[in-house]
Amino acid sequence: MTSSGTPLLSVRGVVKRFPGVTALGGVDFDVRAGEVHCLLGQNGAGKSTLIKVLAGAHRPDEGELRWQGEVVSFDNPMDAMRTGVAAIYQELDLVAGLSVADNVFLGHEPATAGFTRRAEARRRTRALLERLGHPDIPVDRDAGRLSAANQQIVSMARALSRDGRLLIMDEPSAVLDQDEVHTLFRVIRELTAQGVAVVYISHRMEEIREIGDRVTVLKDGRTVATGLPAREARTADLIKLMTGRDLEYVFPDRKPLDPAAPVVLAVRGLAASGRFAGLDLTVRAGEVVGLAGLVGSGRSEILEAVYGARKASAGTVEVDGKRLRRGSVGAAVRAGVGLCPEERKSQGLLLDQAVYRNITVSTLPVFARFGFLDSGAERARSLELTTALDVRPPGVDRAVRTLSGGNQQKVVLARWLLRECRVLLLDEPTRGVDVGARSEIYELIRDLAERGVAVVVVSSDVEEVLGLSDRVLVVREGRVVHEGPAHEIDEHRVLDLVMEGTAA
Amino acid sequence: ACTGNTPETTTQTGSQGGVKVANDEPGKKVVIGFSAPAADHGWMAAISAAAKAEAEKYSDVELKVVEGTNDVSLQISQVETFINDKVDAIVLLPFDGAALTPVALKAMKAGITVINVDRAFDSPFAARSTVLGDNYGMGVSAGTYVCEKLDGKSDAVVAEIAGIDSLPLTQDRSKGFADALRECGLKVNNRVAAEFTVESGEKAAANLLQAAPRVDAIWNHDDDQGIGVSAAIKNSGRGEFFLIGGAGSANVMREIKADNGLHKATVVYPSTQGADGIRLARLAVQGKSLGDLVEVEVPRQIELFAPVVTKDNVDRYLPTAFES
Amino acid sequence: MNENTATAAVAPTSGPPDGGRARRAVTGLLGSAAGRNTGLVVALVLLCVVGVITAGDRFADVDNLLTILRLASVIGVVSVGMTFVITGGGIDLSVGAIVALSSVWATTLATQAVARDFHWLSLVFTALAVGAGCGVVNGVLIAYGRIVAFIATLAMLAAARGLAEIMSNRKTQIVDVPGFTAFFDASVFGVPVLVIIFVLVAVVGWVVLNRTTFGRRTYAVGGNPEAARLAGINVRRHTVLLYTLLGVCCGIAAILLIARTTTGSATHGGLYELDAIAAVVIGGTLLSGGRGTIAGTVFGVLIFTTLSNVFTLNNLSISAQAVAKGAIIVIAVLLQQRLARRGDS
Amino acid sequence: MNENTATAAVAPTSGPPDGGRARRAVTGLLGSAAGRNTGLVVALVLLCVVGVITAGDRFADVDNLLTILRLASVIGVVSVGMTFVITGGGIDLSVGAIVALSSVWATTLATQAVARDFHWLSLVFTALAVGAGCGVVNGVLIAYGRIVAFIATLAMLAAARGLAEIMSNRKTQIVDVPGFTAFFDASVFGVPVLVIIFVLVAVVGWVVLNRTTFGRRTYAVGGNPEAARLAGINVRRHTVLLYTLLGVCCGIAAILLIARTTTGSATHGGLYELDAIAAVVIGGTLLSGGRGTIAGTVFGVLIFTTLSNVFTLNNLSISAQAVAKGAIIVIAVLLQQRLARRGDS
Ligand SMILES: Nc1ncnc2c1ncn2[C@@H]1O[C@H](COP(=O)(O)OP(=O)(O)OP(=O)(O)O)[C@@H](O)[C@H]1O
Ligand SMILES: Nc1ncnc2c1ncn2[C@@H]1O[C@H](COP(=O)(O)OP(=O)(O)OP(=O)(O)O)[C@@H](O)[C@H]1O
Ligand SMILES: O[C@@H]1[C@H](O)[C@H](O)CO[C@H]1O
Ligand SMILES: [Mg+2]
Ligand SMILES: [Mg+2]
Repeated sequence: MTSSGTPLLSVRGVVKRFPGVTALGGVDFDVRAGEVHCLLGQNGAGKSTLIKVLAGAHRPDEGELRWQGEVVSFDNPMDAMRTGVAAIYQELDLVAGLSVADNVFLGHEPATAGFTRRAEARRRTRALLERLGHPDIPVDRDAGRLSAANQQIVSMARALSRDGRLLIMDEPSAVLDQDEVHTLFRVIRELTAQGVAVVYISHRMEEIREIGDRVTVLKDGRTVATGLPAREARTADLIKLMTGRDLEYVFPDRKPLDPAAPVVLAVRGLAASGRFAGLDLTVRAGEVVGLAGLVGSGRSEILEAVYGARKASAGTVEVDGKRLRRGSVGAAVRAGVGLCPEERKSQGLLLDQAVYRNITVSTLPVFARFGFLDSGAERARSLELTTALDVRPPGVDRAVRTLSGGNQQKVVLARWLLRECRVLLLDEPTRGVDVGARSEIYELIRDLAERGVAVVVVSSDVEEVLGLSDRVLVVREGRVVHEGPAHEIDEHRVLDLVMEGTAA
Repeated sequence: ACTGNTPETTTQTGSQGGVKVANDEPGKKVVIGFSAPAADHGWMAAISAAAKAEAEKYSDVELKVVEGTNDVSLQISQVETFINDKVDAIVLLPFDGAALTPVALKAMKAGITVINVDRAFDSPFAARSTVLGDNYGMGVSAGTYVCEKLDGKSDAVVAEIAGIDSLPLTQDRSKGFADALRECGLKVNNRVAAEFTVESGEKAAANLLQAAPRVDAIWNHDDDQGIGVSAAIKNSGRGEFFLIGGAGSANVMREIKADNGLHKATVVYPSTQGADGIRLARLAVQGKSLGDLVEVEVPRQIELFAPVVTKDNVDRYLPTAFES
Repeated sequence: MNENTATAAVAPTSGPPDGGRARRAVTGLLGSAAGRNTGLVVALVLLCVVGVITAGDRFADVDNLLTILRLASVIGVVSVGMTFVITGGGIDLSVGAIVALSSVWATTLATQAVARDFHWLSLVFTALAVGAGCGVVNGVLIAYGRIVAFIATLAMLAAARGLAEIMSNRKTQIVDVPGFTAFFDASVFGVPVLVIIFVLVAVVGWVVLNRTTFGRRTYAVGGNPEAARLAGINVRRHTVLLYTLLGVCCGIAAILLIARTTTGSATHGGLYELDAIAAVVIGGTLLSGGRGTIAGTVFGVLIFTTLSNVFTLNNLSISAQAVAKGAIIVIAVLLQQRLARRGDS
Repeated sequence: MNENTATAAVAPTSGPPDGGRARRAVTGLLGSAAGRNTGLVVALVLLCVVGVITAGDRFADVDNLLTILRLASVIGVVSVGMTFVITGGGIDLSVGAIVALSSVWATTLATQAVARDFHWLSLVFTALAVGAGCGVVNGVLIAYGRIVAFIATLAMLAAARGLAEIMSNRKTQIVDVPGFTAFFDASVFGVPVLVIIFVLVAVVGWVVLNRTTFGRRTYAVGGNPEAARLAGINVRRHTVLLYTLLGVCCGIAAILLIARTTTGSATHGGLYELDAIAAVVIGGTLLSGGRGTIAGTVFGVLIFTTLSNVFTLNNLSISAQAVAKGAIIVIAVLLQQRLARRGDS
């Protein structure tokens, strides 16, 4: 496994325990200078925990790290950064109230005698953003006001600003669209050409193929394979290593839509000032409609406006022929509309509360008699769903905060599966979800549709939109540029539509 | 430290009196509970300090002092604790006289001698004996003094710096002041309230001096806050008026004596009432009476005199005045 | 960590899904009381031990314990309400002022006349209505006016106390409604009515917070208001309800205080805001919202009241008491932390 | 919203990257003062208009304005420090008690003797050292003892005031150090030294919060402590520094108060915690941390002091003042919100 030369970083027997869980139970792998080393593993396998150990954010309970052969111990993130490790964490870790430039240089501000040199910070930030293909992000804007994708770009700029020798990226592509992923890969190649090592985590197999050199697979907190060639290893083998099962990554069959099915959701002329305008959308019972588009094209805002969470400036939303009061989530919910929001942490989860409470929060009346809750029933129903979605570790009394990112996403999804909606709006439902669980989620969505629910799915994964939907709407800059059955359009055509005009 | 030891009351029970020998002689041991509002200003701090000092003079007195509080509910529970504890007497300076009445009644029913100090209960049965300062009288004394000094000046501007405005005693003082001024055709032109503390006195006075471009006389209810009042006046560079104090601190009396400041007088409001309460409690429990009275029991009520201290009589009061 | 998860921490099995609700409620109550609050229990026990050592029988006496409970009842009722508001992500500085205003309004000559002519309950209703009214105003300013809770309730603090002073003309108003006094002075099996009311409020509070949709939504609203909104909860209305509930608790506290003092006064309830918030926070409720426990709050209240009782029994200098109080607060919290952490793993 | 974004909001061009720092600092200060704080400015102006209408020359008088500023200076200095702590995600209830303890310690007979024999500055240093010491204790309890800030500083409140009472024997300690009094009683070009010190503290505070790494990190520590930690910031040490800074501000406030009242006393600084927090929050600093503005705080302080000045000039009763104060707070905040929102879009 070892090749010539000392590895830049080697990890031996690393163990990390949390109360009640052993997140890492013995991890070994080496990273060489100039390579892109991919980490693969199911949700909860321990990838994020591992990179937090490497970046000094967690102290391991056992095991050792060697940096160019020397044993090192990182007591805090500063130690790791001084040594040359920079990380992009899975959960966006920006300070919402600070500007982009301040965020990029947080902790290592250019300064003279404690006074920040703000012009320099701005200039260098601009340069970094340009390198990442985003000169459009204003360096003085509060980070909290950027879209999730742009925040991810800022996180990357921040990691680059550290001039690390080892760059760790935990699912950086989860919130990016394909175009942006390609820019990211270009930057990664530049870096590796200069001898920087990159540890790259993603659930998207095709990315690993494209950018990776070697692969290490984690399962239940242990290394099950390491140093596999990223391009040659067979997908089926990798999945088997990760899950211990043979899994096919396929979309469920679509039954032909009943042409007589009633229209459940009818949106007419919906507009939100400056974001999107003149949106028409009808979804029949049992139909899955996909919204494709670039990140930032306004899809999330469309869903939010339909749901009443964002005030529309014009247009109407009807559910089962009844018009909803504009800007009222309560009205939408009463009419049977559900929204699974895009940002699980800020919009979706009650992080400190138990899994089952997160799942039932939208469905409480079902479990209540005269306002008194039957928490036994709540737990039981939640457990059914978490089992179906393979949430790990199992059990519904754990605080959601302690789950891995992908498992948190499943919890949000479970909430809306539990609530038997007439209309379900899903914004990036599989973000951060591993391959195994992904097909289970697809099945569940299909099941719902078959039971007569009208589903709208937004996803930046074009393959997913096409594979899952009956009908597709392509959105560009707040306008629908194409609408038609999903089987009549392919990925390239969608990308062309999406990109048109943006090149200018 | 006894500003309030006016001859009428305390000399007779005091250690100089001829009968004191009999009264001061150690008798049956007396356990006294003492509770007062929070010592959030100098006068109130002096009250507890004087009570404690007084108790220490007697070998037959055991004093229990509890945390001063402005929370009536807490003060009630302190008294309840004294009752549970079966103390012999309770000296109570209530934060709010009416609110502490029920529990004082309960104590009396339990056979405990309750001595009410400074702020009166609203039931005559709630205390064996009551020691009161004359708050209305203070206002009258101060107002009368102002009238005398401003004799005939009908356009005179009079200002008042009151204490904690939500206390009945402050209202009594203000009423007495206004009533006395009315007698000579004057009125309170500007009035502010402070909180009996130095800091609040400075703040209130600073604003007051801006509100009234010309003043002839100011009555300040409390000499502790008066230190702040004086600081504010000094800062404003003003001095066209004279100042009357309240409560009677040694500081202010020294200034009156030296006659080098704006203070020309102060109205005594004894900070020794607590100490008097301790003595009365002891006597009542031991079944003794006030020495110079023929009466064989401790009286029901003692209202202390509120004399005006001026340059002419300051020597009489200075030795017993309290230090801020 | 809220009380259910606490139960889970104590008994890691996720429990039979069909277990009886009542049984779980009881285990929940005890489990959380003993488990998550070990530190508080230990601190309280230590305080009692100190009480017994320094004051012996005088401390352990039933009458003394009832005195502690009676003292705890007024601020306790307010603290239970405050637990809801803080768990729901808010804060209320106006509780003391609301208690004052309710007490004054309920004891004006007019109200008392009605109470005598009609029924003494009209006095009670007046206090509750005034409390609820103030709570509604707070809630509306915060939820619909979008004024930060701290500022909105600070404004209410000033306004309600000022109004109470104006109404009462800064005089203490004495209650003379025989039925009222008789009812609240009574005891049931030796337990004063005041204490019974406090216990009732605490138990109802616990049930509502932990066993009802309202309670569950309170956690959600406090933990992540945006997520709660997107989950279909009417966050604004819920916020108004929370402050109203606290207002009603202030009304109840006003009644208890009127009963205890036979008076209504604009000076009642001074600094209750600090005392209540302190009890809630020391009990383990997060000031930032999303986590709250009624049991912890009750322990917090008991710790503070027992502390002052022990001090009262022991004749310490007033200033020394303050210094000791500071030290004891720190020790209690450190204890709670260490023990709770150990209980976790 | 911090002051930088405020600048951006006012002048949407992102500015020449090489612009002079001083110039930008000035534009930043003014821009934020006028832009983000429009509502506060309007509220203050309205108050002044009311002052002029109701009290005429007596209000507009230079002496009166200086009186307002002098009254603002003590609480203003504390509020500037409080802005840092709150922006950094904390809270401090002990500021008033620390002011009291510093004032007492700096005016004991012993300290005054040293001050007279040696140099009056030793009195100043004593106050600063005591303030800093209390701040360090607060910070350590919070950052390393992991005690919630509310509770830790509540404990400090009790302890420091108790200690001040013990030291002073609850007597008011009069200052008799001629050099000290002379220095602080002076004026420079008609502006009292007290006011100059307040202005200095505010300006330094603004620069530190907005133009130094310490300030940037304060926002980060308050806005997202975990992100700050991951960025390599020593969050605990930073927290200790924040409370120490506030402690020093309390020391400065104690000196100003000693100068103003010529005394040190355990009763000084009563309820400063509420006043300071109110000024900070009304100024637009988020109680939950991460956003803070010194300019807003200064406006907050000025609004409150002007309010009480206008009331006094008009001879209003305290109760009426309280009711009006409540209403005015609400109006000021609503105004600020509406105007800030309009400025945004
Ligand atoms: N702070 C924590 N406390 C308790 N358990 C934790 C904590 N952080 C992580 N875990 C647990 O450790 C395990 C590994 O989690 P980790 O986040 O490393 O997974 P992951 O491989 O990154 O998954 P994903 O692909 O979903 O991001 C999970 O079981 C998770 O629940
Ligand atoms: N609160 C906000 N303030 C300012 N700009 C915003 C805000 N929210 C969204 N935007 C901007 O609006 C645009 C549309 O964002 P939106 O999240 O709807 O896009 P999207 O198509 O859903 O993309 P994604 O896949 O990232 O969710 C983006 O350019 C984003 O930067
Ligand atoms: O509290 C008050 C004031 O201190 C006053 O100065 C004297 O009377 C007391 O009751
Ligand atoms: Mg992860
Ligand atoms: Mg989106």
